[in-house]
Amino acid sequence: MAKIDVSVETGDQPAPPPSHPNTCPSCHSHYRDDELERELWVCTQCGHHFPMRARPRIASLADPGSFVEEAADLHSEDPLHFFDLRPYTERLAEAEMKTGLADAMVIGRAAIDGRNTMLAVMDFAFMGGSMGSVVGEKFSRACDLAAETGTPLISVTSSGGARMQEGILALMQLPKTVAAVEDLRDSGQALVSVMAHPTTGGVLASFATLGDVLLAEPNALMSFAGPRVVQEITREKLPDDFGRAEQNVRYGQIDAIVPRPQLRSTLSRLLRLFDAPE
Amino acid sequence: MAKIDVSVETGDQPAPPPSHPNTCPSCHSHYRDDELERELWVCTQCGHHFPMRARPRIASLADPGSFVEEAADLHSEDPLHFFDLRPYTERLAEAEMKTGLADAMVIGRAAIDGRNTMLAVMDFAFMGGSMGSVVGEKFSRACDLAAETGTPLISVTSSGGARMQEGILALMQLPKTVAAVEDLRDSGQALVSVMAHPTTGGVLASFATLGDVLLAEPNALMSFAGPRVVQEITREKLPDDFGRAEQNVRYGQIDAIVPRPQLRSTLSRLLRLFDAPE
Amino acid sequence: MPQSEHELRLRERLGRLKNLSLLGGAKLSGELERLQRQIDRIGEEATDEEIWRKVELARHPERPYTLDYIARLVEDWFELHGDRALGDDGAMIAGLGKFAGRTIAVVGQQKGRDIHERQKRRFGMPNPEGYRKAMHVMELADRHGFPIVTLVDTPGAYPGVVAEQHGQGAAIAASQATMARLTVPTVACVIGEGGSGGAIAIALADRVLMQENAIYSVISPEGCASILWRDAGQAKKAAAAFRPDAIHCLELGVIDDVVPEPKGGAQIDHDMAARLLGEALRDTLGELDGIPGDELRRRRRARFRRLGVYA
Amino acid sequence: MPQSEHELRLRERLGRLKNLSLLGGAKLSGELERLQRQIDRIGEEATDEEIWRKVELARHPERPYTLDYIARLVEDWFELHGDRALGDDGAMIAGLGKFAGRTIAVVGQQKGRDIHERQKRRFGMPNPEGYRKAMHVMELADRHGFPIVTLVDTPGAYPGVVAEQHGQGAAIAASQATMARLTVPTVACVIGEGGSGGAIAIALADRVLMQENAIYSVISPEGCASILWRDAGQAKKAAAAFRPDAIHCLELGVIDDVVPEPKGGAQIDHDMAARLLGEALRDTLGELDGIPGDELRRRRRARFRRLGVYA
Ligand SMILES: [Zn+2]
Ligand SMILES: [Zn+2]
Repeated sequence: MAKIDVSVETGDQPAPPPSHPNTCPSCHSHYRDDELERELWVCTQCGHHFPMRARPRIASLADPGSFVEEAADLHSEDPLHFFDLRPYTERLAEAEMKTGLADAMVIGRAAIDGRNTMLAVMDFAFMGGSMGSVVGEKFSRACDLAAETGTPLISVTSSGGARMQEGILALMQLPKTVAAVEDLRDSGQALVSVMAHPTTGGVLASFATLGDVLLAEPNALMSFAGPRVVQEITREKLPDDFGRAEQNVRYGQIDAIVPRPQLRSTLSRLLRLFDAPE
Repeated sequence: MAKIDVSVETGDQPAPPPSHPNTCPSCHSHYRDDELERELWVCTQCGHHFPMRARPRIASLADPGSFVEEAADLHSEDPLHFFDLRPYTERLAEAEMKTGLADAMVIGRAAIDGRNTMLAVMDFAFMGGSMGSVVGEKFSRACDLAAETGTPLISVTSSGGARMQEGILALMQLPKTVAAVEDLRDSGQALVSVMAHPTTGGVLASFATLGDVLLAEPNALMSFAGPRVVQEITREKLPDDFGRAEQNVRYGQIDAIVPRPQLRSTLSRLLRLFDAPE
Repeated sequence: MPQSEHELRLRERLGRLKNLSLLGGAKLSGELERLQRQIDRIGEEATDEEIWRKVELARHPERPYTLDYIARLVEDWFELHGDRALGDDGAMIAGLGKFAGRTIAVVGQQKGRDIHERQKRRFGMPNPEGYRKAMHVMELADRHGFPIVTLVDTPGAYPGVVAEQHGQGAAIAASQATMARLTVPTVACVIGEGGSGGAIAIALADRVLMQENAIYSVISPEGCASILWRDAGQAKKAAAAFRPDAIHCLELGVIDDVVPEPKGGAQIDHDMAARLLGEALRDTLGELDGIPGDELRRRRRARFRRLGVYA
Repeated sequence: MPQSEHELRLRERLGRLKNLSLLGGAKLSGELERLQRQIDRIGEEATDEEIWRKVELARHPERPYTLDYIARLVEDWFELHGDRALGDDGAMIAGLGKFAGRTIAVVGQQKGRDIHERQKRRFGMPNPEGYRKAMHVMELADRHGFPIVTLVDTPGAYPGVVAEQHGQGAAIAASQATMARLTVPTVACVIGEGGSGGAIAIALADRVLMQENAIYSVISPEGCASILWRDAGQAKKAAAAFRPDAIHCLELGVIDDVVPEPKGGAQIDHDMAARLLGEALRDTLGELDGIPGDELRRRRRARFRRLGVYA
């Protein structure tokens, strides 16, 4: 009965990395850093969406100068004194060095086309975007800030699931963020959820799927269990688009797939519809 | 695009009648009237459930002497002056003569094992149990009486659907009964729905499926569209148990199939669970 | 035809409002006009030929469909998809948009125009997934206080094996129940075929309108004819018997107002049809403004609980 | 191991209650006893061997399952079935019954005992239909004011292709959200394996209990080991690293109390295990009596929103 159901990533990369991070894994076009940045990390040849880091994501969505970060200083503790191949504290320090972030989510106030909103944006480069106490707390605070300021909350997720190194407390971030969404909902404010590749495990099974509107980036993996686990347990051949955004649209799970270049205008429209304050 | 979706019965019989009404259509056992009555119109050989009229149904469920009928005198009018092969008024008069009922539903207060409840029981023998203004009004009043007296409501349905002869007003009995169920629900009282063969069309698509608990008799047809219509439109081969209670259990549509001999004790238990007053 | 009970109610309301009209502004005089128009209409009983002409117009392949109206009336339209369980039903449209300066939700059946789209839209006959999508979006609108407009245009719910397995009847009941619980203003308009349970599933609204050439009925004329006379060809006779036209529905109190169409039918001028529909929707939503949510709900239920004729 | 924050909170509450104890009756002294017991337990940290023994006991094939407890503790049990959309999931039980003199709803995963039943129950791993059935019954209970007891016993949600297509992740989220909205008293107890998202889906309760030999974890020891050391055989080492035992969960404030089992484990004496569980459930439900629904909901959300360790 060995099985994993909140799939947990411990590495820092989405998967076996391509030969070079700027080579499109789909059509093998190669890009310079500045080219990719200009194109929002979307392959101009085939439309493949490269992973997008939290800060550039925010820069691509928020009106210039409008973003004010909140709770930037929250850091994980090590409640379990967890040690696998290396101590958890060492992994955290390394991730912080590498990403310049204190954990896998950045939250803050912003405006899009002049309308105020809260943003909660995940960064897969920080320990696979795994959700531990800090992600849970930051997301919860983002809900409260949205409720207090009377603005919608937009979340952009990219996560391998719960952060195993925090044990059962990582699992508790599921009900914690769910409770926060419910408080936000009771305040009358909207949650718009944008799921980028991958949004899996505990993040999919908590706040990410509780949005009033559910959007996904093209080809984003959005499965609760990882393809490998499903394959091992069921011995079934998986469909080609197993767990992908396209499958989720077909099965009625999400509202729309939005290519990254259209994301800003789509969110702007949704902020108008949800009457976000100007 | 000819199609029927609230299936409507105009005849008075469930289907082509068997050679003799007391011959089991399933195993061909033959019964005397008093035998069938004693066995609640269930074939003792194979378990086939014969149609059961409203008054014997009530007698089989209610404590002796406890049933007090309400709104017995409500009669249909003929808002459309509807005339097909015969005038609607003539059909109504004939059905009343044949069944001794003013329309296809009987409602009233009753007790089961000493617990008070409201009953709303349909009779297929009255124009195929079709739902017109009187059925809609009686069911609505049953909801209000249950709310006022603080008792659950038990409905037993058997219906071919909306009564075509009342035109659009027959369709309006769907939202009417739905609104009545919602008022009952807001009063905190339970609705227990027992679906006997057949519960189809407009009755299935309104109050019958809105119960807190959904029960069915074995082999009862519970489809929105009739098998013939589905066959004609889709040209698919229908599964053997198309629309039957057993299929509905398998697909998660109802809570349980309850053979008629166990119905009284099952309802008694549910009245205890829903704290019906003694 | 005796003066109907509905007509009596209308006349009474008209009388009451006329006494108030010295106090009221433009809004009140608009309502007076509307009531007078309704009473006038009730006089104009349609002939059998006219009724059949309406059946044909209601099904006219060039008649504007839900998305045609949305394109003309709704700004910032954002379509929502999926029932969050099984699929996304192309026969049912649901989404958010701006109408008359505020956000509303629009829900409606959608027929297809070309062969490919007709299949995708299943000729406007929703599966349970479609009704569940509608419920999901109506609940979303309710949470956010967005009024809801439903556009009814369906021959009926889809009569399929899988639809039955997934609970077609229960989905239609649940969708009505959802509407009976809403605390936001709701307006339904039958814009083509209002076919039976498949239609009423999204028509339990505070106000129900019908376009001039729409039909609303418990059963299709063909279905009725094939049951009564074992001959679907007798559809015209059946339609004459149960009169699915707007005036008749108004007379019975089933609908609250008739929305005019361009002369000759909505198919002749989509833009004008949309403008006329838009005006009716705006006025009707306006009438519901300011009524508290629980009062809206109470009146909505009472409105439907009144319907029926018995003695 | 430093004194945990949760222990500090417990001590503070104990101190407060002791000052009140002159006023309180039997109920208060019961709670004092319970708090003292919790504090005592937090001292008893389990060794790695003891933790692994608990993993084995939690999965013991003779351990009582949800229906075993229902049979012993609930009168007039009436099982409800189906998600009203797609199917009836044998891995999830839901129904109504009488417990301690009142009607409650019970919801819980169910493992199978023989081969046939194991398949039907999918080893206690629910599909989305199972979670949707749970939500449906919890909402029914909420409408009628019935308290809800959930019994958690699952290796996790079923990781199947169809489960994913039907929205497994969203169903788990929605089930938690449903629980976060309830206004009736809710008590969850982990009675075997509390496996990850599949478990928490039905464990967002006012009070969370764990049986002495149950486990509760973010990932199975085997899953953890195969990720960390690429070797599921290292499960014992993994379990020692994240300690899924009840005492540890109590220490972290994840659960509120530990339910004793018969000596040697619940599998040894089902009747006694049920009696001990029944007492704990009765006491815990008793503590929640009389708290208004919206206050219950507020505190329930606050309870979970506190969880986590950060600086
Ligand atoms: Zn490419
Ligand atoms: Zn027989």
